[in-house]
Amino acid sequence: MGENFFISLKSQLADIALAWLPASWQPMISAILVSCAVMAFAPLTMMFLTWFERKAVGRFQDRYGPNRVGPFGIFQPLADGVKMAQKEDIIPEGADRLLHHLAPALVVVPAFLMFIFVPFGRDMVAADLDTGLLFFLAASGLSAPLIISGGWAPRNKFSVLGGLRAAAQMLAYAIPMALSVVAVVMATGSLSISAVVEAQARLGYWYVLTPWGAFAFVIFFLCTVAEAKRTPFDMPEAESELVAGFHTEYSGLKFAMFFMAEFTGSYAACMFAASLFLGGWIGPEFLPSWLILQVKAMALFFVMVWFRGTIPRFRTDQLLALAWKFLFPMSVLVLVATGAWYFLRMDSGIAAIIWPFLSLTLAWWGLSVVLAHEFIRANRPRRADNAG
Amino acid sequence: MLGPMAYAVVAALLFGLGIFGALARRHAVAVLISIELMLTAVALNFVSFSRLHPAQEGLTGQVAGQAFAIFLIAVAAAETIVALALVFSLYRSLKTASLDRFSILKW
Amino acid sequence: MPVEVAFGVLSLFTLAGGVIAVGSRNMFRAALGLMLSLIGVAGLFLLQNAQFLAAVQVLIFAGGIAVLIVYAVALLEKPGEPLEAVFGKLVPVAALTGAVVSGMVIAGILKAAESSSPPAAVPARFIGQVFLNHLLVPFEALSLLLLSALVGALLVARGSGEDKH
Amino acid sequence: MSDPFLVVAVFTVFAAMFGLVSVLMPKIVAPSNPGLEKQRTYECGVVVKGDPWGESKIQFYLFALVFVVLDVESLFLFPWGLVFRDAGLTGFIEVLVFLAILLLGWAFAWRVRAMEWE
Repeated sequence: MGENFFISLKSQLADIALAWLPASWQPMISAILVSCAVMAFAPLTMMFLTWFERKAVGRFQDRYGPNRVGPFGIFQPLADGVKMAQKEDIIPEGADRLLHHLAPALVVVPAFLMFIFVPFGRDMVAADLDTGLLFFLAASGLSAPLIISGGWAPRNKFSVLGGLRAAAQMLAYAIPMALSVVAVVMATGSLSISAVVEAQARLGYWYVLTPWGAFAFVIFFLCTVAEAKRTPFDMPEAESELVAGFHTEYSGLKFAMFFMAEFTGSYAACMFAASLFLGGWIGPEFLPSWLILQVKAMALFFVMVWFRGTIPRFRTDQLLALAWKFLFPMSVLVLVATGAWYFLRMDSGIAAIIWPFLSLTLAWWGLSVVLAHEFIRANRPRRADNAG
Repeated sequence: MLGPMAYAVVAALLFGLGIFGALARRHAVAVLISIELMLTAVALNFVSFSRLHPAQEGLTGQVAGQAFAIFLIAVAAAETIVALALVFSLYRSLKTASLDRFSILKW
Repeated sequence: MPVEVAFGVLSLFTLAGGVIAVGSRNMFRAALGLMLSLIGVAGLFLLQNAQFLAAVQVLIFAGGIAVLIVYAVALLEKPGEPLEAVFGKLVPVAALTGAVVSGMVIAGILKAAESSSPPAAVPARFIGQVFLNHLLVPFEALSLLLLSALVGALLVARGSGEDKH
Repeated sequence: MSDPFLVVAVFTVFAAMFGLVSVLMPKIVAPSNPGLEKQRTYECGVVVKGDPWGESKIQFYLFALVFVVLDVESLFLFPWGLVFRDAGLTGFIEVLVFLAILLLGWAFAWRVRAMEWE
């Protein structure tokens, strides 16, 4: 299982296929092999992550988590999948039947697409586009309309509201996410994700270790948690008021598709964050590069699970206030700080680290105070609001 | 390799569809949707026709075509938000989104 | 060969999405048809190697404007609108105009000499340079336009602030 | 190395097929006995009243509106970010002006309470 295991496996498989087919098929075969590999990776990761999350949250809550199917319950996701597939497909009357089928089927497409832009290891990026960064953001932006349609199709009040809320939340967090990526683009001078990783290898430090990078990373990571609608940002599917949000009326595998989109999307975002700020596949020489990226991404995913085990859910108004009134101005300030960092040639010296870091920290606390003030103001009793 | 003209044909068809929708539909949002189709067709034309010139630095050829398409998309965004706000405003007073009813300025 | 297949599929998506957008009685489906069409056009941009523009198209048009329209539909849609409300009285005129315009354009295109220059990739860097060196004034003017559109739209959409229906 | 566009195309087809097969599979494997009570929309057991496909809050539109404007402006920063080190200090100041205009719009949206959840 060395560094080049997957690359040589792919070329061997391609050689076998080319023995049967004309040589002009070479690009096609290569594309199919890469696609198959990523297609296998995504659902398998999702299965592992569901098991990991249930096990970890179980430990946080002083339980065992799944422990019946297989050693440590590792085959629990398989059993769940078989159960899901046998569930009756219930479409409520008055629903848009076509959309009820299409929305869960297509919601996995953008979530899976995010994987092919991320470099899994050295020379291991499925689609090495010059503008991969933007395509990643585009793929994550495309899931908002699909989730609105998923909520709209069953003609249920809870799911319509859940879908609209989910989209409002995803839109709100997309802006600071894009702006924190701009900071990385400024530092690298390229929109290709592999170029970002290679630039960090060349510089010898990860972007998260620079003052602007630390803040951009925190903003970016919070935004990915919110984009994936995970706790503490899971208001669109809050059980206590919206039943299950946009997937209330979906049963069996349709529900599993929404779930899969959420998990694969958040893991792809973890891999993306690890590539942008944590050096991607750069790491100790004795480990294969693809393993290093997975370790970093799993660590980030563990932080997401940690959030879920620790932090209570935000209220919708707090959640949107956090995006619009805190993360957005903060990300603009990070952009300005990044520009200043490069123009004032502050690459060297300990003072060059401390001053930007201190001023950004000051801005962070200042904005926090403003946000806290907003929260307190929102808690004052006002005239009764209509729900929604 | 397909030349720019194949793309221009698709753009022309899309533009024709947009014109039909903008003139024929009654729902204000449907008319707006048709206008978006027309704008996209124009953006597609910008990109396809700019391929007749080589890509190089500066405001020429393909770069100019794409830069204009980006401006077009941004202006389309500005147009949409204002138009939809007007539709909401009218809907609030007239309780309908049908363009035939928006005739209170006629007399 | 794959380029021709991709072109065929993408233009099919684009035009089918356009037909749904223009013709569907169900406004929500019309908005989704628009989205399909916009993504198809983004694919056509990608086929012509305009990567940055394709990403912008997906992010702003399909991810922003189409979502805006979907929200508008969710705010305005009333189920069971009568059939005669879908198309106005102008249908024949509209069909004629649309056919004539696209027919004229296509006739013009077919008469023009086909040049077969392969699509060259335009690096996003070139676009940035053009924005900063040549299109600086339009660039800033555009941000003012967006600002005024934001202000106007917010004031108009909120109304007097008393009746948020 | 393989052609990235081809990978995107093939992978999109694969992913869509994966989704469609998964959604249509219950048609074959799962039982299906629709019933009047079962097909009713879920409203926590209360009799269904009103139609969700109707007027919802204008607040959702206001969020989307602010989003579109800020999204367009943030996308304009990407090409600038690519070239900003060659563009020098003047380019940086130009973008600071751009950012200031952006923040002006943002502050206005805050002022008219377009970013509140009420």
